[in-house]
Amino acid sequence: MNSLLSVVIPYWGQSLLRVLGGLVAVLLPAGTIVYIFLFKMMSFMQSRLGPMEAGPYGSLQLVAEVGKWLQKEDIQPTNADKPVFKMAPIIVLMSTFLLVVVVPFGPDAWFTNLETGIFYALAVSSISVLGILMAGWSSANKYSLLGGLRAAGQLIAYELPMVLAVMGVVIQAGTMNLQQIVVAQNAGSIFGINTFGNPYVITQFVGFIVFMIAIQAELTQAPFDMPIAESELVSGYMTEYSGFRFLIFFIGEFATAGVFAMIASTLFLGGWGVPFSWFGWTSMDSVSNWMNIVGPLIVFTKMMVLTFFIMWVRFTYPRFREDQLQRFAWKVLIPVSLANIMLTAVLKVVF
Amino acid sequence: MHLQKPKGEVNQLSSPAETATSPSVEVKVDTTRDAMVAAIRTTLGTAVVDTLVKPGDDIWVRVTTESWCASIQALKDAYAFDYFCFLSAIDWMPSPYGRGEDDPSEPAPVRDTVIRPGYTGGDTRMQMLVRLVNSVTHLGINIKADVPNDSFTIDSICTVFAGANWHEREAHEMFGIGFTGHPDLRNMYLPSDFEGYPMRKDFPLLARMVKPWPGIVDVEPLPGGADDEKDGASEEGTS
Amino acid sequence: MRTFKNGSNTVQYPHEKEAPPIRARGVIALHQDNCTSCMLCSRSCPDWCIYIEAHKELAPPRREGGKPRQVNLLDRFDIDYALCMYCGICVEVCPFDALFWSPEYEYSEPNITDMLHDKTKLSEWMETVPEAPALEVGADKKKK
Amino acid sequence: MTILNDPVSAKLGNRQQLSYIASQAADARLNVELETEGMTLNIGPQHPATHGTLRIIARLDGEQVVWAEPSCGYMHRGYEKLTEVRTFPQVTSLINRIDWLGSFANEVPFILAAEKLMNVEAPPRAQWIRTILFELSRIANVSLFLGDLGVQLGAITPVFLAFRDREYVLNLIESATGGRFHPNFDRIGGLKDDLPAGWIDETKVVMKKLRNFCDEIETLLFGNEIFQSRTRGIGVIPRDVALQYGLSGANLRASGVDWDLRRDQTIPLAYDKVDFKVWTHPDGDSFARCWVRLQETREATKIVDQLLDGIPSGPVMAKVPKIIKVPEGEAWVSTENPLGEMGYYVVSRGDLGPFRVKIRSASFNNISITPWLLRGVYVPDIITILASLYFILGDIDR
Repeated sequence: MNSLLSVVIPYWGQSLLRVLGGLVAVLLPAGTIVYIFLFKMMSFMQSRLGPMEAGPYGSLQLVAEVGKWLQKEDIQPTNADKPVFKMAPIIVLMSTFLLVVVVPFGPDAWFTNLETGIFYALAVSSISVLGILMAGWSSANKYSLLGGLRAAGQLIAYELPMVLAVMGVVIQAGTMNLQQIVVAQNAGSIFGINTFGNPYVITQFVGFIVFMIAIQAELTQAPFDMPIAESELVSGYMTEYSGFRFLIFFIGEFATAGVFAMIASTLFLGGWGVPFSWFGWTSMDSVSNWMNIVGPLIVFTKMMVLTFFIMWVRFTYPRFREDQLQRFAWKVLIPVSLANIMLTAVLKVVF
Repeated sequence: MHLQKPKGEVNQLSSPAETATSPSVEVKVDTTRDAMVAAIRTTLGTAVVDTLVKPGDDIWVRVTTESWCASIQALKDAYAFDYFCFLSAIDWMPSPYGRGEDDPSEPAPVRDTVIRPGYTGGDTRMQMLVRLVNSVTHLGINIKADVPNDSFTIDSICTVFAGANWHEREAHEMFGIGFTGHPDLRNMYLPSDFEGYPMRKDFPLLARMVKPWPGIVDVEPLPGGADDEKDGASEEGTS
Repeated sequence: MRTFKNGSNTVQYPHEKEAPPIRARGVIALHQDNCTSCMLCSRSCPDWCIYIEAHKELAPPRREGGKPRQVNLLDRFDIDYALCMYCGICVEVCPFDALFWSPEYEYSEPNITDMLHDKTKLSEWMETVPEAPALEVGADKKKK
Repeated sequence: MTILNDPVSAKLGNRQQLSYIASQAADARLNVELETEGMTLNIGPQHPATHGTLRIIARLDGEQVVWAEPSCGYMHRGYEKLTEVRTFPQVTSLINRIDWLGSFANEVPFILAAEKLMNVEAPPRAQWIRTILFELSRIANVSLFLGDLGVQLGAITPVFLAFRDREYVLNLIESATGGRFHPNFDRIGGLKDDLPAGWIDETKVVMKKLRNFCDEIETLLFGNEIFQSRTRGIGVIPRDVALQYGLSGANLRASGVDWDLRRDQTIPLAYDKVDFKVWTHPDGDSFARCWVRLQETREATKIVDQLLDGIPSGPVMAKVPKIIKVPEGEAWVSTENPLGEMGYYVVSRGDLGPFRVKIRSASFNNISITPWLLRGVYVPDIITILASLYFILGDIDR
């Protein structure tokens, strides 16, 4: 970040800039996703207009929504154990911010360039399970207990296929550092034709599908939204929350959707990079400086495309029953992703 | 009241004008239903007290209280009346309150308190009513039985038709009829500590007691002068 | 996705209003001078929500020299729309055609006591009463 | 519930059947070892899954229901007592509030019972219009079921489609009868009024819309395999249990009983002048019930089209005295309501109002089977089974 403006910023300045950048990188996509997909796209699919009153075309609806939640009273059920109850939403949101830290946005525009980037991301994403369990257990209400237990079962069951799907990418790229993965994708070529670089979505298509399904389950979205099944558990582990805490949960849900989509786009669609061959770059350092500005925009658009698919599936599919859900995870996704790893390993050796 | 309806002659309960003006069915003899009633009479024998067949319409059979469960079981097995339509009770005592539309200023009108049962007669105040239908030939039959006045209990047909469980619970809480052999006679609709049986005719309907009836004509007469005829002349002709 | 393109057909209530069909039973309108306070409507109302008080008066005779006619004049004719269930029995039973249906539906009130419309308010609804719609082609023309 | 020799589950296809048995056996073993004491969960009166206020007390063992019993009565309005203090015209305005989705369909059996007692027959045109409005209220009722089925299982979109298309039908009913939900259009001896001008071809247009709504729902909901896996083989009701509990309507036809009151009994409506197919399904599970209802809606649109073509002209009201006094006697009439068989046992003593009216509503019997049906079922399946039985609270509690 510091070489960006070629002016020396003291170290505390950098970390402040990074914090601001992190906030923007998480909240901005979350807000746009909520607005475009949840309000507008869903209502158009259901032949209605969606919120029109707030703002010219319903654009200020988001602000109205946040305002509403802020002034709502923050109730805590009497026999809920207070500390756990208060901490739960913060933990869920924390895992999202930790996740965004590792996503590269440009040749130099990254928060941290961890060597073991993807490994760290997967570890952090399982923290949200703890948050959800705490919420389910602490709100002393049978429904949220059921919701919390279901969520725990589901998230853990679907982390395995996610990890295995990512393994395929790691094997093909040869490194765990996200920056290198991006470079490998854009600089590489498929059997010599390098007009499109080598986005892993083509070679790792099976891994891509498994990863997207696992994300759908990780975010407890529609086909897998047993924990927040409206028709049975009212709203699962979030039932007892209201006011600001519910706002954190809500932002958490959509922010994680955005961040997971970002990670998926870096892993499979070539992250911030445009295929290098278009600009004649050969390697990492030959990428020109303006890419640091354009990079985040590219990541943003790719993220929107992937979120569009997630939301589309979310609005049309009924939900699984949780034993079918588990059966689908263990009996279908994991063997498929294992086979994918074997295949990539063999191909890696051959080529 | 007990004579079995002879062929072709309309039972005296419905006004004679009925056969004359009924366009669809003149005095048609309903062979299938009469044959069914004859067959039932043979199988159930003494249990059948009275039967009535309305041509092209329905069959009513009244059985004795003791043979209630046995006759329903027999009907289900012998004639495949396997569809349980509903079970209910009728309280034949005319209600002492009328429709709550009497003018308080005038003396309460006298109401008949004679208990006159409907089709196929009956001598007690409460009567059980079950309707079974044959799911293949779609022939329906209404079975009635008297509930003894003193004890208001009859045996339950839960064993014959599992569906009767809820109906009997409803009849119990609405009419106060006890069902021997019913698994759990809790209240269906009313709170468990509700005393009194609402559907009995002598249970007052408070909604009509609380508020005076706006339909009572209160047209003040002319202030003196030539009001010779009775005031409120336009009151008779209740709609 | 198919519904995505054919857009929405919800009506934005505060801006555009959807006109209810002519026969919609919105509110009951009273034609005051037709009413002879025979109380048939308040008798046959299932919810007991029509309250009528009237008094007798001498009206000028129809033909000159004739006996002055006795006529009931309405003092109070209220319909309590909080109780009313819009069944339409009163409109139908009125022998002097004093009550009519009008498809007006925007008369909600903040507190419930205002739902008791007195006879002046009921007469205001009169203008909103449409004339009877033409009947379907096969209908028998004679009025019942 | 023995699975193998049960004729119904033989049709499940042995792969599903084996997986069904395996899952049951696995859970049974699991329960034995854990011996966790159950948790009583009551799916309370205010709950999104119940169409109104029905409380289900369920004793759970983990996710599985050990014992479940619906307790109703939150919507009890005491109809049978009210009918005893009202005159006949007043009762019709009361009656169409029982099943408030298909409300015209409630009035018809009561009016027919009163007409049977008075031996009056409505003129042919009135019968035809009654049948058309009957089928329209069926479409309005069941189209909401199809949308609502999606919501119960989690798919959000179908319900908006259902409401959009249902609006057209409600507008039709309102323009003809004056009331969208409570038409109150039926009188003893005929109808209150005739159809407004242009109503017939307007209905034809709406029927076309309804038909492609049915196809849309068929592909969107019934087509996708998650829906099928959630509803096939769940809540299986064999034929004789259905008869014993007095189930009626689509629930009965889904268990293989070929019985439709519109075809199998002679009532003075115009059903005999229309040919329509009665759909049955051998399986008797939740999917069968939903599938039968979908076909019935499509069939109803065809019936309305045929009726609209052949409607006779003539008076709408028979010659009936202004103040109706029904002669003494008892009558039972039941018709094929959208929810099932709805019937009225009217006892009249010859004065202005009925002496006793027993209202036999379809949902009361349809729900009385749940204690037997919900044993050993998962929590989310309670909702699927209740959604597929399709009851309305007003119908149960009267």
